Amino acid sequence: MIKVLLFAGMQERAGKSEIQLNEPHLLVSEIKRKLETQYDFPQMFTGCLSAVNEEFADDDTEVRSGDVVAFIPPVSGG
Amino acid sequence: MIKVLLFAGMQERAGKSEIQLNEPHLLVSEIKRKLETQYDFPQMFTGCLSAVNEEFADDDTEVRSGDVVAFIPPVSGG
Amino acid sequence: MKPFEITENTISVQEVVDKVIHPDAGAVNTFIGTVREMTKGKRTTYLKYEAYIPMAEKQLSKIGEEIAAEWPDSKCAITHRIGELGISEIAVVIAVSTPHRAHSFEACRYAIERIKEIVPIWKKEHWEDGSMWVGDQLETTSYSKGHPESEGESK
Amino acid sequence: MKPFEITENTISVQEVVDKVIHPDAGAVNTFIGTVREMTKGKRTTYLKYEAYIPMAEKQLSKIGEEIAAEWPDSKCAITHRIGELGISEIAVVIAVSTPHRAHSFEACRYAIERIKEIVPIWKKEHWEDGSMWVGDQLETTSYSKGHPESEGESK
Repeated sequence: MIKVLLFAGMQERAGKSEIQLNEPHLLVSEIKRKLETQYDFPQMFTGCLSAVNEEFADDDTEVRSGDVVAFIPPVSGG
Repeated sequence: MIKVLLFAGMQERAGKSEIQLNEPHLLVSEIKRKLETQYDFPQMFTGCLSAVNEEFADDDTEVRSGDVVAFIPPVSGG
Repeated sequence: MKPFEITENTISVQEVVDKVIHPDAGAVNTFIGTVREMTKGKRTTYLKYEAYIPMAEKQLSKIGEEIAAEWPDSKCAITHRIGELGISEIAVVIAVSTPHRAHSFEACRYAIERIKEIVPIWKKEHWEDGSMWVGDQLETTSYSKGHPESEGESK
Repeated sequence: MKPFEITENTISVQEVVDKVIHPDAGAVNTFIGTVREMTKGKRTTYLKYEAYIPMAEKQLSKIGEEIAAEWPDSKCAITHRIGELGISEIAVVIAVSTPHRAHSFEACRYAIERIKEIVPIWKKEHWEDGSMWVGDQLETTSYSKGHPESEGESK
């Protein structure tokens, strides 16, 4: 199982902060496509970064069961 | 009477923080010469600034009875 | 004493400063971000900050490492608050100590710029008539080229 | 509440910061000068600061006026301590608030440089084997051309 975390505006649009995917492994890009279909939101990840296990990752980063994927909308701290 | 204030190293060398001059008026430069003679310290005011009534002044600023003259060695605050 | 921290509580400036003061430091520069009432002509009623807490603390530590590498003998501490903050409340305190003052200014400035680039914290502005996640619109900053790790100013 | 102050007491960073926080400020930059143990290879045991107090407070206010004129909507507070200070104790706290962060850094930097130029405060370093008024020797800075009012960096 892969855990996906959503934040800020994305979290509000999805209506949840956490999604579980019952897959042994996926690429980050595959997770994005899955969620865009599921939430019928074609540009859901525009401007978004990805992190796997709290480290920034790319679209082609492989994610395995047990990993935590987070989508990071443009940050605005400070 | 003119009040003269000394600080830091100058104060230590003169052995006092305040000197009274019984004069109706003097130039800053005249006060310097007077004190250099009195304290037998020819370069007493090297690198020093002068202030009259808490405002920076020049050698040719006139000082009158009632005024307060301060000699300001190189500052080192902060 | 955590030098890099996300908190839901009021931040004590003194507490963050105390984390970096030490015998070889002669200078401490502190940046404090507060909630401003007027932004682009709109009156903010309050802000809400949210963070991906464990990663945010990791990224703050990373900024600390970058600063330690760039400015010799410097020491850095950062606390960022999350939750709802009213006008004039403190959102972030950065403190950097260095032996000499010029470096403390440079390093502290670097820290706040990096926070705005690589730390997963989000701010939602609330006005009387609405609210918006800052950055969550096409007209504001969005990342186009992958991770921002390499985008930091090289000083 | 005096924004520009010479004191014999321990300085509270928070207290100085609180003097400049206000609804239109989004950024506060603070500079804190602390007593460093090692200077040019010599171990300081303590420092003694002395000031021409009324003039020093006037000059600090003057720096505040210069900052207000140069950086719009800024607010500045400075407290400088005098007397004997041990290692790591705080000698000076400067706080400048501005609407946007870049200005707070610039203005605070300006303030510390100006303090070192125009404010009648003197520091005596004490070591185990002696002491010296800083600046009171030919090899260190001395003014040669009259008042320093005009020597400030024009930014």
